Amino acid sequence: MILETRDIGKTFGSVLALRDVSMGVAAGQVTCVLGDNGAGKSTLIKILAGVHQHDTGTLLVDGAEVRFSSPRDALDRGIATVYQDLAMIPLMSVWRNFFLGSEPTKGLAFDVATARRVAREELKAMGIDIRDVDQPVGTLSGGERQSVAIARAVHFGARVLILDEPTSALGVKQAGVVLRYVARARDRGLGVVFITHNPHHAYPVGDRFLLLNRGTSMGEYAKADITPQALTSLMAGGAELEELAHELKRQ
Amino acid sequence: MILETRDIGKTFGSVLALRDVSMGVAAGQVTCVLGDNGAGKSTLIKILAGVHQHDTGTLLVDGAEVRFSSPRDALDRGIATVYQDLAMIPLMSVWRNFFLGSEPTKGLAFDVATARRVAREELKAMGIDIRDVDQPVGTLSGGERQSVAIARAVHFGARVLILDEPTSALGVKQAGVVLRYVARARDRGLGVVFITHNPHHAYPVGDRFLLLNRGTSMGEYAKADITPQALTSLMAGGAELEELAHELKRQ
Amino acid sequence: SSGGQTAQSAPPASSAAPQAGGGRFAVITHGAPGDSFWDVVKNGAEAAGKQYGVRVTYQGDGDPAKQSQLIDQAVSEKVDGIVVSMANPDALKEAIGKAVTAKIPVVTINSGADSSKAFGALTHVGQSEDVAGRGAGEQLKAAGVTKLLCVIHEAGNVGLDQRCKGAEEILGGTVERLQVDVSNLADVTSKVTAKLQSDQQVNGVLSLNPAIAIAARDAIKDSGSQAKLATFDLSADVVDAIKADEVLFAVDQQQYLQGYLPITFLTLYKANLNTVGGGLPVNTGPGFVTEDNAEQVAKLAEAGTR
Amino acid sequence: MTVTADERIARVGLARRLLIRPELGAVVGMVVVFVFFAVQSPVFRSPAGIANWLDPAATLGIMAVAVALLMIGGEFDLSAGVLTGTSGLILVTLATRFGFDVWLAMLVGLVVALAVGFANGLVVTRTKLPSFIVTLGTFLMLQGVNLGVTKAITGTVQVSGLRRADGFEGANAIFAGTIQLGGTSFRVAIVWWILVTAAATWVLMRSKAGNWIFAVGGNEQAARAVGVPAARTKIALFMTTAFAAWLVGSILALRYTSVQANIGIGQEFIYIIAAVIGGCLLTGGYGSAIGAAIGAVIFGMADKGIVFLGWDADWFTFFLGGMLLLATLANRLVRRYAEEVRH
Amino acid sequence: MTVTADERIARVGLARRLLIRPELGAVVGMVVVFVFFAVQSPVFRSPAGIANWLDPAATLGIMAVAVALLMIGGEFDLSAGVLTGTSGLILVTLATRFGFDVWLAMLVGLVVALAVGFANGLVVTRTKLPSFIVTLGTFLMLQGVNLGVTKAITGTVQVSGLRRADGFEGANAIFAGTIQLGGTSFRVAIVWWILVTAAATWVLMRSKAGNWIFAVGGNEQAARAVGVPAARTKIALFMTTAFAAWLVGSILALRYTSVQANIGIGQEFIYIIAAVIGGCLLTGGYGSAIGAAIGAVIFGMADKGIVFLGWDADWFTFFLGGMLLLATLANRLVRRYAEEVRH
Ligand SMILES: Nc1ncnc2c1ncn2[C@@H]1O[C@H](COP(=O)(O)OP(=O)(O)OP(=O)(O)O)[C@@H](O)[C@H]1O
Ligand SMILES: Nc1ncnc2c1ncn2[C@@H]1O[C@H](COP(=O)(O)OP(=O)(O)OP(=O)(O)O)[C@@H](O)[C@H]1O
Ligand SMILES: [Mg+2]
Ligand SMILES: [Mg+2]
Repeated sequence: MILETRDIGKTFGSVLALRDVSMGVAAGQVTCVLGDNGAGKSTLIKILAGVHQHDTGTLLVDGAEVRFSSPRDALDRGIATVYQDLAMIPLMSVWRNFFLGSEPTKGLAFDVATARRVAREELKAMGIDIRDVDQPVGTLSGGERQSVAIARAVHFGARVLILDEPTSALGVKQAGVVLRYVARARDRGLGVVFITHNPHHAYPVGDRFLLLNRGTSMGEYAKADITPQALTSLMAGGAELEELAHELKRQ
Repeated sequence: MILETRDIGKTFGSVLALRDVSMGVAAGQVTCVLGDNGAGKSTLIKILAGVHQHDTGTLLVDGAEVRFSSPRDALDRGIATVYQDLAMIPLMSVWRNFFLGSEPTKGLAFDVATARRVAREELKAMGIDIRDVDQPVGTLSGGERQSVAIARAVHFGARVLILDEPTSALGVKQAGVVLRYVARARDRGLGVVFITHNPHHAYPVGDRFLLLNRGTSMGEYAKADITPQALTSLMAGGAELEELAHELKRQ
Repeated sequence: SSGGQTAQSAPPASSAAPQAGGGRFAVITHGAPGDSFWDVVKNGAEAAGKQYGVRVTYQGDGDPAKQSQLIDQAVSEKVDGIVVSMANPDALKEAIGKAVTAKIPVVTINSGADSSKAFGALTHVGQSEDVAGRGAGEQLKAAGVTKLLCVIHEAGNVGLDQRCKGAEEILGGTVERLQVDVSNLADVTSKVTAKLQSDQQVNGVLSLNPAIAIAARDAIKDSGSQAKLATFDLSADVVDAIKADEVLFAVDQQQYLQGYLPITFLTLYKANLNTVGGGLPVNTGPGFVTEDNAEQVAKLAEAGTR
Repeated sequence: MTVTADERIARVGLARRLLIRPELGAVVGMVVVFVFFAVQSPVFRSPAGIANWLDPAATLGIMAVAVALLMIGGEFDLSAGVLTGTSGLILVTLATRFGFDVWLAMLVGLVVALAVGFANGLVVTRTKLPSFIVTLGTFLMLQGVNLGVTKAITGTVQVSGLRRADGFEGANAIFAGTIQLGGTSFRVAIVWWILVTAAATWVLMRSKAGNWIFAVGGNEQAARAVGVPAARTKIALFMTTAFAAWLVGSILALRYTSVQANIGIGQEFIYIIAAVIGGCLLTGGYGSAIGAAIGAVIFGMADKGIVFLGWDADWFTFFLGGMLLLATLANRLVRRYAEEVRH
Repeated sequence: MTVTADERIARVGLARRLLIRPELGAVVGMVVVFVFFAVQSPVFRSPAGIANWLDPAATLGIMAVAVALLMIGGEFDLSAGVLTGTSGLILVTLATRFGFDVWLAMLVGLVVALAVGFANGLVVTRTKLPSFIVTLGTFLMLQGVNLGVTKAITGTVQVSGLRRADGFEGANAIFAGTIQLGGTSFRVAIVWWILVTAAATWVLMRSKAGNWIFAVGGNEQAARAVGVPAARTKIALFMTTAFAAWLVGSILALRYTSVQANIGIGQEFIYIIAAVIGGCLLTGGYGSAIGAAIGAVIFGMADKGIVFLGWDADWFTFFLGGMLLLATLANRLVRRYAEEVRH
């Protein structure tokens, strides 16, 4: 296990967001975190990424207990994250955002030409063609913004890649591209933590599945131990959608 | 048609976000808008909702040409919208956000007790149980935030309900609830404009389907004229996902 | 004080005097705009300008850097004469030097009498603040004040500091300073009250501005103190208060003259190369407005010439 | 899962819950400052002393509360300080030079002040320029008008003699009088301050308008999108500040019966400071009226307390600065304890 | 779809593209103000006149540029103005009362200034208090120190006599001298100003640190999340402002050879104003160094131009306010034209 939590918990003021959650991610494996809205998925990965500090339990990197004091700490240990809600600086241009915190340099200077070029290329490679990498991120569409964040995390490929609902705002095509990236990262030996609501996205790429409900763990399953059907039904609903389709037909 | 656009277009500085798009929504019908990231879906509905003003083409309400000067204008004509990106005020509590702009009053005063109670009830009815309606919206999870916005729009049910990717951040259960709300609104005679990336969500509830690509319309289809398969494949990818599942299996 | 006769009843336009030929003169002081003392100087200068048919511009800034920039500006405009108050002679040395080099006559006013000649000014009008402060100190001492509160309404203002210091020289080490904000009078009252409440020894208050004097008068009333109040400069309210025996006296520098006379001198110099003072400063005060002459001065203060 | 209790809410004491309110941190700051001075100076804690430092806190507080509303609504008003001067000048000039009745003169002052507030709001909402710049312009322009007009009419930089005007007695009693309370006379301005704070709190917490104020300050675009009349809300806020400026200007003019042309300059920042000490965010969308009122008290206490202690006048601002830092720090620590995260 | 051209980008002229840059609106404002005064006053447009108004623009500009960086980084520094005084006072006091060489005295001043900047930054990043409040505390404390220490050492509120100190000539020539250009002597401060602006622009646009500055001002949490050392960036920004304050303080002290204890008070807002006129957002994350430099020019031109026109000093601030409003409005209109929507 590169990254592991044991009985980890987190409280915000009077809100218990997470209780006694244990999980892990190994090199070359994808751990999917699934759960309803407000289940604590984002909170969990923010602890893994050093944004929040856990209140109880232990966090281990390579088997040794750690406590991240800042996201920089986590980054320095090779943990890169794409956040659901704090990914980008709206007023900054796409290329500046892309390289934020890991700027390429040429002598003392920020190598602006390279940064522009690489940002454009990486985005194109992901199937996102941003018209103008000088555009402020705030003027991008919701999905474009998400894509830029993912392209960045993939580009700076670390040991562990954490993705918080990367596919939710994406079209079918772009979602497929992201899933392919996840698979490729896994094949290169990275550990991936992948959060999603969509069991159809989770099952094909996942190796282990952590199910969260109202802040507590409903168990961690290896792919061998769970069928797609079981996973979908655990995700509360599953076949419901089929049924819904009938129900929604005009009476 | 309650709401109709004819060859509508919008430019942001040098960016042509939308060109010559025609669509309509009739009472008791659901018009789905589908398209890739950055296709212009949000831009289109922001024009319908009075947030942006169109540069070219015409906008008609009940067959008469209009030009909304503000969202209030649109609201006053019975057009309620749930936005993808500017739905909520993060520092304000859930119940204050819920009633923002349509506060219940008791004499001169804002009827706080009613507001709190109704907000809690409406959210519960939607299957979202927020612990504490006094919590600032900024501390809610992404999906919870989305749910509050939808519950609000539904509660203040208007003649036209516009939903911008309401289901993308939601779990399967909550997504089902939203689809049921859409169907119920339709059955009550509202016109609904429903934006989504998910053809599986769109097909069961939609009556007409507008496909956007890179700012232009790829056509508007009635449900009778298009099969789910055709729709999915038009959405660029469709069966791709199946194929992807194979591809992503470990080599 | 030197009585009620003022320049307002101006000398008759003299046909005998040589033609001034519509010169332009710049008055540049260290007083903030709206300061009641410097406003009277401005009125004096402008009255003289009208009198002699010359153009007078008045500017004031308490920051010596800004003041010297204003002098620089006047020099590049090639005015016919500059009137400058020197609260901080060192800082103005260079700018005044430039004016003198450019052959622009300079008259210094108010403070800076010691450096005036050395800098090459024609003459100096007025007297330094510490002389005025000493004058106030003497009067207060005579009135039996043993412990004085000197209210400074602009921290770090040299002129105000010098006034307090002058009083201190006469009264010895029993002068306490209090800093207040002149743009918030409610605050001034309560601060002076606080001081009087907490230090019963204080039996005299010296304010350096007429508005502060009124605020201090209220404070003395509020705190039930027996302290005697004196002030620098006049306003209609202060004159009323002097008449009502609430204010002991007001120090009157007759600053109207510090505006009026330099313009007169410069006009004469321009037309006739006259110089005044023979190397010695022309003193304008200090005079004192007390109960005895308050009545006469009242109207003049209201008109902005005292 | 039960409906009544949610297992995910940790039980927290009432005390801790209360502390989350923006103003309660400020209360702690206030107590700290009060205790600090009270233990050292008996006069400071005596009724007469309290009446003394409450007086400037009251006029500052009236302004701070109005400015706090405006700041919660996401805007600044730098012209508020000078506007107190403008209102006072209009009152005294009309009453003494043009023979107006004091009440009528006050009414004219009110109309002018509201017009200035309206203009500020209109320019800000129309041009979308930052209010910091727009009201800075108004600030400078009013400053010039105050001086220029006063000079033009009176020939001096102040107008006085209000005492002799018609209607002075009545207006003075209502706006600038004193009330006896246990043998100590308190300024009536304190009552006005309490009224203004109560009204502002009610508006913020219990009215539609309050909801709109938080919303336009928190995210104007989102607020507009749900139909909040953002422009009207902001204009109303600027007019509220102008109203407060008129009230304070009139109180001071009636008390001192004369007004100087440069009054109020520099005060605009003190108002903002009091609001910030009281817990308002500079970025808008968060704060409270009571907090701002308490901020004014903290400022007033520190300001006067130093005089009561008799510390060296030269070092006055040094102590004042230290005091303010300590008060806000205490405030902050309390809130940190109460809730771990709040951006 | 072709790779080279995107059909969704409307063709726009180079001119219009240029106008999107934050500083180019300010340029238009500057031109408007210049033309306004130049047509009315021949002295204003003469070389001597230009040298006149460029001089205050230069010292203001150095500060405005540093303050702009800080504001882009999302913070304010209200202590910057007084710190110029502190630096100057240290220089003159050490050189005249303690026999230090001017250069050594300047070095001590620099160390102290940087220490103050560091302290500001540390307190802001550690306590998470708004910098407005923290630096307000520093502002007040420094003000007290300036006055208290000066009084204690010299007995008055000013120190002077730097002219006689060792090393004065050299330092004066470098920091406070003049350069002849076509028969007119320009202040060397103008050169410093250009250097500072160029350096700041390079840092902002072409260095890692620049990227971090925009990021911490735009969204500190997001910046921290991708590993930007937010605290260090902010501390460095506060130290930059302190450095600029030291530079300006030394320039002024060397030029005027004496310093008053109250110097620099109130200037802090002028710096912010210049930065805002130049296009900086008060909320952080957006702005430019060149814009701030231009903002300083606009302010300097309006400030001195009114004097050149000989308008009544009583109405000075009225015209100044009107001028500033017009300049920012022109700026705004230009940007509106250039791009319809931004954020
Ligand atoms: N800073 C905070 N302060 C208070 N409560 C918080 C904070 N952050 C999160 N919470 C609460 O913790 C719970 C878990 O939130 P989290 O964002 O982890 O959910 P999630 O599983 O990511 O949901 P979603 O799928 O909707 O994104 C939520 O109910 C939320 O209200
Ligand atoms: N204010 C703006 N300024 C400049 N460009 C903008 C602005 N708003 C949107 N755009 C551009 O217009 C295009 C369409 O954006 P829009 O938000 O409508 O896409 P969308 O179809 O909603 O995408 P998504 O599915 O990702 O939400 C995008 O490429 C975006 O970059
Ligand atoms: Mg989440
Ligand atoms: Mg969208």
